[in-house]
Amino acid sequence: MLTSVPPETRETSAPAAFLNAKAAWRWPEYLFWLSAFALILLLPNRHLLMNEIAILGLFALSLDLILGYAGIVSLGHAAFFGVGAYAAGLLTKYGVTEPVTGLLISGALAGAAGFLASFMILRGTDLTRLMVTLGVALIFHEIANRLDWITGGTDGLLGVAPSAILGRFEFDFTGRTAYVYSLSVTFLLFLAARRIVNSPFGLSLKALKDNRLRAATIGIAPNRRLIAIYTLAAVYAGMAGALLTQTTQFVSLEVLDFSRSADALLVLVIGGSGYLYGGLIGAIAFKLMKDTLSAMTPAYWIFWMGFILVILVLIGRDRLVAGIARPFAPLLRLIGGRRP
Amino acid sequence: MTSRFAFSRRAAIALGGALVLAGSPALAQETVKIGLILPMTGPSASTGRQVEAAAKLYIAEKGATVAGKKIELIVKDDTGTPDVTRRIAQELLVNDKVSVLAGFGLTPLAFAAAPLATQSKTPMVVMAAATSSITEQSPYIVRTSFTLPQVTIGIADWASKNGVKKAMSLVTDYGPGIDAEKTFKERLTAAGGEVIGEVRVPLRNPDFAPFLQRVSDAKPDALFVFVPSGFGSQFMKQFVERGLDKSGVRLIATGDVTDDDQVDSMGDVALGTVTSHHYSANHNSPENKAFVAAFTKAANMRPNFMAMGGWDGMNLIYEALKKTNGSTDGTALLEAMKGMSWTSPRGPISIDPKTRDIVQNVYVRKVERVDGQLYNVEFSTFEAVADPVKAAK
Amino acid sequence: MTPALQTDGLGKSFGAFKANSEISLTVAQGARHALIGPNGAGKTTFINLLTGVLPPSAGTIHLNGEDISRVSQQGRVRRGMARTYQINQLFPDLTPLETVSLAIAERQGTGARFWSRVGSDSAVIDEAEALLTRMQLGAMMTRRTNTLPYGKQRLLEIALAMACKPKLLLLDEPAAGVPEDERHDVLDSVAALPENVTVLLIEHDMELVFSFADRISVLVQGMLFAEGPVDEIAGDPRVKAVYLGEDAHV
Amino acid sequence: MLTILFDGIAYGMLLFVMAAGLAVTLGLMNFVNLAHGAFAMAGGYATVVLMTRFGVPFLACLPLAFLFSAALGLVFERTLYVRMYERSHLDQVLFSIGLVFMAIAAADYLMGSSQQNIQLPSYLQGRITVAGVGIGVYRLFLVVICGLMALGLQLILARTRFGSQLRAAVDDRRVARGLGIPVGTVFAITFAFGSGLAGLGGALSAEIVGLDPGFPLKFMLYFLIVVTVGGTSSLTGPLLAALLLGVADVMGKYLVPQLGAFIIYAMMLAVLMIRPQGLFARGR
Repeated sequence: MLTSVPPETRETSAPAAFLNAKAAWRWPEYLFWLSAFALILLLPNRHLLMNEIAILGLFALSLDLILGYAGIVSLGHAAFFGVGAYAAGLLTKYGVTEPVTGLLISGALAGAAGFLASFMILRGTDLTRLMVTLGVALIFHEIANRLDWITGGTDGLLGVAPSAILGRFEFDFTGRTAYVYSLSVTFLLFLAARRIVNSPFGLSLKALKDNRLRAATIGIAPNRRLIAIYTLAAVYAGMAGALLTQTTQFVSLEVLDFSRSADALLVLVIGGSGYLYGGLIGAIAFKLMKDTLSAMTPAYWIFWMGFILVILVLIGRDRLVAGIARPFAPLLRLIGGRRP
Repeated sequence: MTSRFAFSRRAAIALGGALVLAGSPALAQETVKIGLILPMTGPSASTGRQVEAAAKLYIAEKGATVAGKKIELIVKDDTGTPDVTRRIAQELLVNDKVSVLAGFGLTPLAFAAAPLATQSKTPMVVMAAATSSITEQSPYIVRTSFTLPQVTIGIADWASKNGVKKAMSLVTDYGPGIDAEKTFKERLTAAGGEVIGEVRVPLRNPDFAPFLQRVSDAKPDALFVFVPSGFGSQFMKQFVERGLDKSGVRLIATGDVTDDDQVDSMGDVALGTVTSHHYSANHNSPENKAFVAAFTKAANMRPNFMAMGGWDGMNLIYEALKKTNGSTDGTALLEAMKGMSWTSPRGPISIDPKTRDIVQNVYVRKVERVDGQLYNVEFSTFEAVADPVKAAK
Repeated sequence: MTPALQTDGLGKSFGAFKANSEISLTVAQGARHALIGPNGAGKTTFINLLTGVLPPSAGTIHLNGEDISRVSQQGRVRRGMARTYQINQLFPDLTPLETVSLAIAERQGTGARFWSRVGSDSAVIDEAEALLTRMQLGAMMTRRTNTLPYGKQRLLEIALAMACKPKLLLLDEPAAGVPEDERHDVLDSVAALPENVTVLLIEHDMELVFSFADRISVLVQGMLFAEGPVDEIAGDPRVKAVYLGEDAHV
Repeated sequence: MLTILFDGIAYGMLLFVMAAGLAVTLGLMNFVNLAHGAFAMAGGYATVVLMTRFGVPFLACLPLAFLFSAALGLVFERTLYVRMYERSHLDQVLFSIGLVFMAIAAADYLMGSSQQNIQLPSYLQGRITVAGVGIGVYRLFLVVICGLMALGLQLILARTRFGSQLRAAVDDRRVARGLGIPVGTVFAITFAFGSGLAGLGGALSAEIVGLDPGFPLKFMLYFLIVVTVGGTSSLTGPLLAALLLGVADVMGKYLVPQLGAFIIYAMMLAVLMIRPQGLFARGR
């Protein structure tokens, strides 16, 4: 593959080759996804946890799209996760039991919510945005609580029984189908995200994040781009929520909880933002850490989570990772182009 | 209820195999694992602490061996999040091969796990959550806590017998609150009383002032209150601060408001409050005296009704194992649990074989000072009360 | 011939403070026009008015005969106005190649494409490469901007503005802060700007102004103080007085 | 109706007392300190321990709670926060959330997970009637304390040399240092003061809202709403915002109880939409 260059690409100019190389797949990426799929066979008793990881990873990836690529901070990303989760639950309950159909509709509905909400995050400072996103999530939470005749309120939504995926694959007890399903969806959405961030549109987002003033003076209309990416991120978050509903066959108010938004942020701190893998790697580290810590000390694990977070932020993730993973440094460099 | 899963064949075999293996009497001294899933962190952490302490105390007191089997308790924190509860329950079933699922601090947590109990034919002992319909979500659910309607009728009946004609209700705006509001109204209206106003307070609410002002405007004979146990004290203080106690509005509530965990630190404002509930740490029986003493010593706190649910839940599991001679077959255990009755520290209780819900005495109590500490002192008893919602069906 | 830029009675007040007032300035097509003035004369405000960062309190702005007083920043860029900044306003995490491609793609209307790779649009890439080479950035176009020497970053400022193919280019102190050994590069590049581009140079540095401009306007206390060909302004004693009184180093 | 108005004012004052410390650390120092609630909780627990174990009277506990939280704040400022001033708001959010988690677990470990209550002295309990309007004594006490506090703070900030040094240091640390302002010391003192106020707020509000290890998260939202709605450049802003929110919330809940929790969130969003810098912010 590296030796035989097809004739038409030989004429590619050096700069184009540089840009293409930046967007090209590297071997650790293949490795990452191959191992993720290999785990279907390798770790049959942890499918449920891995399903949760895939969903959290997708959710964090969605936050990465706005935080890592467009620089929009959010403390309320769970709003769209929740919309997707409830949409999927209600669809399943009232007739649309096929999961993929439900997933697509839920994503679209969450996207619509994101589109409307995006107009509120265009102005103001980071602090304003933190509060506005938080406020939107709180209102959604309260709405879901109030509409208890349809959402089940605090008791949760019962009777969510999805049928077989595409009419062929039934959800099973060990969580295998669930994991394969969530991983596949996450993978496909990851591919799309990867394509988008490497496009001119993606590049213009990075420019907006770096220097919004200058981006405006070279003719980029910031608001439209931000609305577009925010809507897309909401679609992703909604699909993550829909996956959770379909694989756990239950929806409760916790899908809209503040801690759900905070978790996604923590995941990105752990995994790093702005290179797409941060959400996925962070989700793995976060869930494993939480699982291990809470098995060790069910009541006080949250202390150690806090401790790790403080250390991570204080020392800086890059320096910490560099210290621990110096032997793996070349590998990490290969996966991530640029990390903040 | 029909099964929500199409069991993959391999999983069914694996699980079935595990059950056969666990159930075979040839292997002496194997362990019986009990998966105890509780909110140990987050807003409902205190529920988890009470149940866990009681369950551990039970094992310490009665020994870790029953019917020749060693009991192993696996405690997991679900942070009060239903999807986590479900995942943990599923993992406990698949990986740890637990014979009984137990715990479940809140209604949605029990709801999320219910299909798994049906699917794996594993008994699920609900030790805390109190919404009436929980036991209907799976034929394998057994409850040792209480239902909110069950304890609400106590206070409603007491009120109508004690001259309350016009009452108002004030509840937290979520599932259990609405249950309580409904039951109270039905019961009081049936006895000839009237509910002249219903106020619902948001779950996140630091100040009761505007709601209490409405009560003050309406001047009912009595105010019936349900708030989750952490909010009882604030409510009580603001009730008194507003002078409602002096203006002739009688405060009545379910026992959640004067939770044993809290009541002593509420101070004098709580004195005289009449509530109805199924357990008070002050319950006068030798069983309870021993239980309270041991619990206080072991956990360094006063046991409340949550602890009681944990204690009786463990007792139910132990007794069922004795009855099956140590067999952990889920259906056999479930059958053994149905109809079982015993004398608990809270008084005589039994498991209704039809509904698998608990039947117990509901006591009407008044907050009084006993040996310098505030307690709910029982003064009237409704005997062997079943969950009224399911009884009506 | 329609002037490239014309302002009529342009003014901006912040409360009682008049940062700009009654500025009527005409810049002819293809001109090399310089705007000078002591610190605090209102040059920055004037640029912000021209580029649409601030809405004017009074007056109008015409670009090639079209009234753009109410047009958005991006709209003015599309109509052929570009600017550089006195203090670098670049994208530190992007390479010069990406930076310039971004502006070119935006101009060509392909900037919002989200399903093709940045490197796949050869029209954009080739133009970017040519421009960067012309601006003496060819060797460094794939380095991250914040690792470039300062002089090269100044050049990128100009290249980025040129990538918008402006008819009118506003240069805001292009040589500010550039070390002596890199200064030549910048001055040469400014001198080599295409003739069909009208340039309005806002500058402090008299050497650069006199070598580059053919016409000079002097701004003092928010108002046009003098205007004329270079030698006329250079010999104007009033201008000297203003400058010597305010800023001795010129 | 007047009673409800007073209740609204008192609730507003309660919000302000909880948020005053944050108005200092976030508002004046521009540090997104989500751990504010943790310092408030520390003050609350200090009061509970002093009162129940050592029998210290309530009023004497208040300054002690202030000092305890201030000391805690000083230690944390010198060791940890000082490294975070120049970081992005997001980093500050994550750092302080980490602290909140640790504080929750630590409080749980030290004090137990159940709720603690404070017994007020009898002269602060009950209710008095002024011109036909029933007023809770403790609420009146809160209103008075808060009013004095806000006034005092504003005077310190606007009139003293320390105040101007602080403003200069927040605007531009480098320039301030160049002017010979001991930036480190100014920040340390201010942060300790803000933490102290948080502690005082915790002690004062514990009576009404209760105190348990979840406190820092449960009420985080309210602190943040008050400060962001009020604008972060002064202390009168948060005070007015707290009053406005308090009155609107209480009135709203009284008149249209169905709206319940929506009122305060909707107000926050509306204000931030129209004035992203906050309602009472002067343009910076």
